[in-house]
Amino acid sequence: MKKGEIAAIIDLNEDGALGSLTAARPIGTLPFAGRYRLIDFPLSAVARANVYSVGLFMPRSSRSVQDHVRSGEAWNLDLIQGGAFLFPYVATRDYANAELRTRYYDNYSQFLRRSGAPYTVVMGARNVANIDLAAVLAYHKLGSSSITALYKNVTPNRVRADDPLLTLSELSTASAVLNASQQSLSGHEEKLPRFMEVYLLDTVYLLDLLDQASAAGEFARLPELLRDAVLEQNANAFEYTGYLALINAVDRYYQANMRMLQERNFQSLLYSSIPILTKSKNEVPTFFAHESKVSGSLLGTGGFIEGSVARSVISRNVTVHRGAVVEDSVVMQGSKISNGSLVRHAILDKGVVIGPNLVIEGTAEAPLVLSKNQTVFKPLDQEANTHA
Amino acid sequence: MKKGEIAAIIDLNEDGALGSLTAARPIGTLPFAGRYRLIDFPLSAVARANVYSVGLFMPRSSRSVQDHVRSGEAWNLDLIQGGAFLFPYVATRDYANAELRTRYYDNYSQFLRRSGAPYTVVMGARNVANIDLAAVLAYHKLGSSSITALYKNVTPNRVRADDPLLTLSELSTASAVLNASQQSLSGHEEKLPRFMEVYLLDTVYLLDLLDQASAAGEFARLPELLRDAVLEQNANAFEYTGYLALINAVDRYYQANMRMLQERNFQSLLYSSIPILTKSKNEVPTFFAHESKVSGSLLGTGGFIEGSVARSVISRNVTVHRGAVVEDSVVMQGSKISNGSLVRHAILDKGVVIGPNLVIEGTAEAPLVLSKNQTVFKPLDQEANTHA
Amino acid sequence: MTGGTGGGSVASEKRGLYGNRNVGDDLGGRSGTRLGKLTKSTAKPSVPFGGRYRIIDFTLSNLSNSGVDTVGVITQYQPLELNRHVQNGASWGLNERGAGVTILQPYASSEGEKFFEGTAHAIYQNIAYIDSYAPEYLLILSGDHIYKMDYEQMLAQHKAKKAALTVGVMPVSMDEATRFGIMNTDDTERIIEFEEKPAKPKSNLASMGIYIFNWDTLRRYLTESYATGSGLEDFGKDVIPAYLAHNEPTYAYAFHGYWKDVGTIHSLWEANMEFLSPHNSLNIADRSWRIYSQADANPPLFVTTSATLDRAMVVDGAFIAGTIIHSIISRNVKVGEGAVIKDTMVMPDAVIGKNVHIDHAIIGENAVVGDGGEVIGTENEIAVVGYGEVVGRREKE
Amino acid sequence: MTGGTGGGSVASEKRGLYGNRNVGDDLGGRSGTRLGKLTKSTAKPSVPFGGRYRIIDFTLSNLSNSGVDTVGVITQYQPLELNRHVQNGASWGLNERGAGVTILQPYASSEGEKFFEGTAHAIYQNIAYIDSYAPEYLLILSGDHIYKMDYEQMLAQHKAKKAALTVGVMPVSMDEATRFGIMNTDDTERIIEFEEKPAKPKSNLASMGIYIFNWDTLRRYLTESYATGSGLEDFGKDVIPAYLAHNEPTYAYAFHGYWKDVGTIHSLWEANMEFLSPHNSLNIADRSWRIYSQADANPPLFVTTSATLDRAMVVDGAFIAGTIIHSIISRNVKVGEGAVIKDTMVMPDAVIGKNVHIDHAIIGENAVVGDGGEVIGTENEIAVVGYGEVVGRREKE
Repeated sequence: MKKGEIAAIIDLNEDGALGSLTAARPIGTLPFAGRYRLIDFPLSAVARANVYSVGLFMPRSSRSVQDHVRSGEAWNLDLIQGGAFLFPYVATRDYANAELRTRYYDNYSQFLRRSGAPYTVVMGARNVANIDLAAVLAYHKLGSSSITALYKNVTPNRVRADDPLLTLSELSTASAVLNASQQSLSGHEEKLPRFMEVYLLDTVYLLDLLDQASAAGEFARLPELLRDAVLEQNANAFEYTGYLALINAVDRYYQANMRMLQERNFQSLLYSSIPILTKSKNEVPTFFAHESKVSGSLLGTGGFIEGSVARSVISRNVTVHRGAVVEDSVVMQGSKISNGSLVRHAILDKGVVIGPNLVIEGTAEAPLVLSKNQTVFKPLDQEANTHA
Repeated sequence: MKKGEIAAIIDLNEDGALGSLTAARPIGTLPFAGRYRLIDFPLSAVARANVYSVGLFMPRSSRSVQDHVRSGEAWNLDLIQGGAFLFPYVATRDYANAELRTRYYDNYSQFLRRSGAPYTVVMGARNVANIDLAAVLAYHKLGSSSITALYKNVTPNRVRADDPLLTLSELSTASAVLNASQQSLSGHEEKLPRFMEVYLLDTVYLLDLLDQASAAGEFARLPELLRDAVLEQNANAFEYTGYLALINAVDRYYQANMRMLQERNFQSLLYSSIPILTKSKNEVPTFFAHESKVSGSLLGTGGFIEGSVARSVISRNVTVHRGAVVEDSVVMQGSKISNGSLVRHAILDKGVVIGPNLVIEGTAEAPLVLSKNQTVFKPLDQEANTHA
Repeated sequence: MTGGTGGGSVASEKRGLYGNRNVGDDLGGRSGTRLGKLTKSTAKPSVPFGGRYRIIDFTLSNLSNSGVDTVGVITQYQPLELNRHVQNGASWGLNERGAGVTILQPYASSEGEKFFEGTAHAIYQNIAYIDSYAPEYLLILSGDHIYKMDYEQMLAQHKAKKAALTVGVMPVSMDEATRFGIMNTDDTERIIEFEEKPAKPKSNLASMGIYIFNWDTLRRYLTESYATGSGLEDFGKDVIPAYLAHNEPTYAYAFHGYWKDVGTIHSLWEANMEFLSPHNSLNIADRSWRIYSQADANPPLFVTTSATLDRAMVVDGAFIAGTIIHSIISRNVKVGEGAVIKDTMVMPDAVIGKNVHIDHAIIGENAVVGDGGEVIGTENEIAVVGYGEVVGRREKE
Repeated sequence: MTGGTGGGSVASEKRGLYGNRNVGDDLGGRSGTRLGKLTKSTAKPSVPFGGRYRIIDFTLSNLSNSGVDTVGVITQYQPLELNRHVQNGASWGLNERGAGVTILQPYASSEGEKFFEGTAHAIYQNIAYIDSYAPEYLLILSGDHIYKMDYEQMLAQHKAKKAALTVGVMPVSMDEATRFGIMNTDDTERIIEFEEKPAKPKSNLASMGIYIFNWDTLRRYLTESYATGSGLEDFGKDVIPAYLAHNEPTYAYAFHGYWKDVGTIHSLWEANMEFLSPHNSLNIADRSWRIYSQADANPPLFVTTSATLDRAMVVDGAFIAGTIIHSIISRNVKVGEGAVIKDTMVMPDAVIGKNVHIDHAIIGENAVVGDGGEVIGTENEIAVVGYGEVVGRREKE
């Protein structure tokens, strides 16, 4: 595989119902596993495959993406051969305007032409995985279709009504992408091919699709175009077998973090042949005081732990004061839990401050979410938060 | 002057009636002097003053800005101490929405707070100058106002009705910014203090202004806020004495380029104590063939000159074929002029191709403008272009 | 500044400062023997410190925070790891165009081949490099001290005193003074006498090996001395005495704060233990004077259900299944179940097996302590496992 | 690849390639005398070429375009300018994390101090550097040739032939063959004999000084030879003969295209004049194989009304008031009114005064030819003005 053989489009305009967690940030910059943002996973796959040019199609709230990606240096996207190209958000209402519609497709086309790459991968950030694009490309080259779609076989209990599935044929090709609710499932399937919302395409084919779409009278976003292409073309179907988590709901986000506490998953996602690269911060080491208790947890740097932490994912710069207990929770950077408080089955967004001697408790199925910079100094009106 | 003592806001949402030249790019990325983009001038001033954090407030067409600025490396904006922060365009209609209005001010405030800089410079790109911000800061510190405004004394014939002027008091302070047409001028002034649309402020004062604006019921953009602040506060008025060109009309853009052909102006703007930094391109040297004639001109690299060039500004990668004549013109990158053609008093945007044996001619007052990638193989309908 | 000859690139006075690392006993090809095995294959400034740093990070961060933007790092002993760590200085914000960090190693010229024979000789050999920036002042530093210092304040005093040389000094106890180079000053901070490790010190101002020189003067002293065959090789031994003998205005600048020479195994261990204190006097967590290090992206720290952490400093990439008591664990260190690590500094990428017992030790980078292994030192005799060294039983593959 | 021991960072086979510059006569501290004054204060690879480049740009661009991402640049002669030019390799896209360009200079170790005594000895001294990337193949290059070559194709042949060593060769005329190291091959391109500058060449395949080695094998040859006191110092003189003597599979890879050794004043001048041809066979303007150089931002070229340009190559930053005929003018060169420059290469930052006459010359960087000065050479005796040299009357300040 040559360097620069693939160009990448990372579309950050993804849907998901994560309440306050995605109020001011796109899914792509959600913190994950105490150390990462979701966008690190596609960017790392891309870095590993020597992709020179990455087009980032920005969501409405793009500041957090820009802050995180910056020059793209962490993923080798600051080389003269290419770079990270950020394309501004275009609001849906603008597509009524034919000129803006044309510009939407033109942004993709120009980026692809300039990249000079014969293949293009299109990915999002809400499917957390560790994808070896070199293997996908090799598979794509063997396949007969100009488009390859990635899926993972999952047990039916891990599929929800609006999860996309591939409709697979005998010949390892996919004839459609349909949500689970649109499929006629027998209910006796042992596994279902959950679509990972990742495509690898011949660039010339993708350019054709964009040209056709630009000429068409009505607007369709890139993901819709690609779904239609699978239907028309039959896609090569590539089975991914590594760790996968789809982050499109609060409970799934919570569970995906909790699954990282199992050493097997941790190793599979973070110590595979594809190193997960992220922007580094200059933080001091985390200090564990005398009489602190920490067990079965992940922790970032810069923390100060005097209390107890169990089965939790703790980002950088978190303070757990003496006598405080954090269990089965996700705590994002800069949060502070004061002495004597209990946090259990909760997600604390960045900069949350919990005063002393409080109980912050959700359930494993419906974790309590505290929003960014929320300060809690008296018992919560829990109703308000569980539905946040 | 300490490093990082100033933060910079470069507002690229500037007005100007440059027709097709600014149809797909903001004024900030207009090519200038065969080598630069207008935004290079504020960015170079900022680099020279060891500014760590630069907020670029993006125009609607932001791709050319992103392509040019990239990581900001050329201007030392890729240091860990700061960086170039790109803030997306917000359409005017959005300001009807109170939340988006708040976000507008909040973008500025957050950027300023994070920079940690005690002073802030606010600049645009349409005033081409070579500003020593260290001198401005020293002056600002001596002044009694929290805001300093920059002006240059120009002869009245160089002032147009909508050019902004400072209203100066005896004490070298400015009590207002008003367009020339709003001022009661006697007509006998020898010089007029043309405002350069550059402010230096105490950052805490600017944060106050933003907070007040955010609380106010109606929307005002930053430039309006600052004009009002001059009115209320009296600004320190700093006189700039170097080269200045205001680029807000086609003829002014043309003349500003032509003035660069005078060695004195060229030296003053480009060989002062502030080196003008720009993104470098790996181009081959320009080749001048046998029997080529070049006189009184500026040329970029990568060119191939077989014909005649006189009194013109030629960007990189321009081809002038045998027998072709280019006079008194501005030719942007990648343009080609075929054999036997004459180009005079014209502005050729990027990638213009002129076929053989044609005459492309405007006047010094109304140069003919050919728009980007325009291909001309038969005599032009000149009417259409002069009003472009 | 050099009267404008620096030209357009000299923005502020600080741009005229140069940090040059002079590794006393690394120069001349000696192997920094006082750190023993730890500096067999690497230079002392690249020895890991505090879980997340290398020793030189403190000096480089001080330079960056002080606004110095042009830094030459002089080295000749096993520079590979140091070069890789420093790279282009971007980790410390020292990557400005036309400035930045340059590694200065021995080289050959038309006059022949020469290794550096001492700290001052190394400067003499790099005159062309320094001249290319036309500085007015040259700041000379060591790269093996742990401290936070604003060199800009020292420069301000240097200018105010119109000094030719300013020497950074630390007040120490009179007992300790016998181990240092001691500066005897008059009422105006002017140095009137310099004594190397005096038996009976007259003052308690110990040289920190930090100098600010007027470059013109130093350049003249160096070129004249080498032209006449009496080359000034070392700053402490040769240059300061020459300045004093010629009555050059030489002043002391007193520094107050945490400062530690980590030139021996014991002092390195001790400095790490001091660093471990949550309220260490270095104030490492102070965000107004950050200590930067090379950026790297490791997974978060994984603490298993069998782990115990008691007064421990641990960083990302580590995997802890054992018990850590009053110790520092660096990045990517694995500690197996049942292992007990006490009063110890474990350097990056070390692997500590199951049921290992470590006490009062320094474990080198990439070292392996096999299952059930023991590494036991005492406060007076710190145990050391060298870089990549394998002790105890090997883990099963 | 080394069977996976390279670990997670080895993405493609190309990552296992290393470019190492071996500057034949720069090593051992000799001053590249064949380029005379031009290499008094700088290494040959950093000599300017073609108005916009330095010689090493061609090799570094070839490496980047061939997909090599880990490059060690071996140097010991006047490396300052070369280091500054190469920096972190970003100008050539060679700044990948975990890879990139490393300058390898002489250093001291616990075994003592050693300058490089030849090309192969330099590799021997840097085994630790190379091992740290665990490559399967090592590409060895010179940094003083002007050419465009895809090393990936050479590697493909190396692998297909299962070679231990592949040598890049250029077919030359039989006349010229007497000046080169000549490879005599069998029908399968296998090298059966190597003759250095044979009086009666048996073949016309001249060595280009480009080698691909299997690292394991080369490493063994080097360590064993130095262990037994018979160190292999030079690739041409020692290593190739040893490989042939031990019957290691050694093949020639024939390169077709423009290739020029610019090791003498005359060949440097000639290569520049060839480059000047608008349709030079190097095809410099081909965008599919770009030659990159260090980025710098100069003002555009200024051509006054008194200038004449006739078969001239000129770059940005130049200021031309005189007449340029069949010459190359580099960045920031000033040419005064009435000056005539013919068949000449002017290096960056030179100042040519008014009414100067220059013919068949190379003008060094920062040189000054004062008003009315003359620098006249002939095709057989190119005139040279050295770096920073001042000839003719000085301009008035």
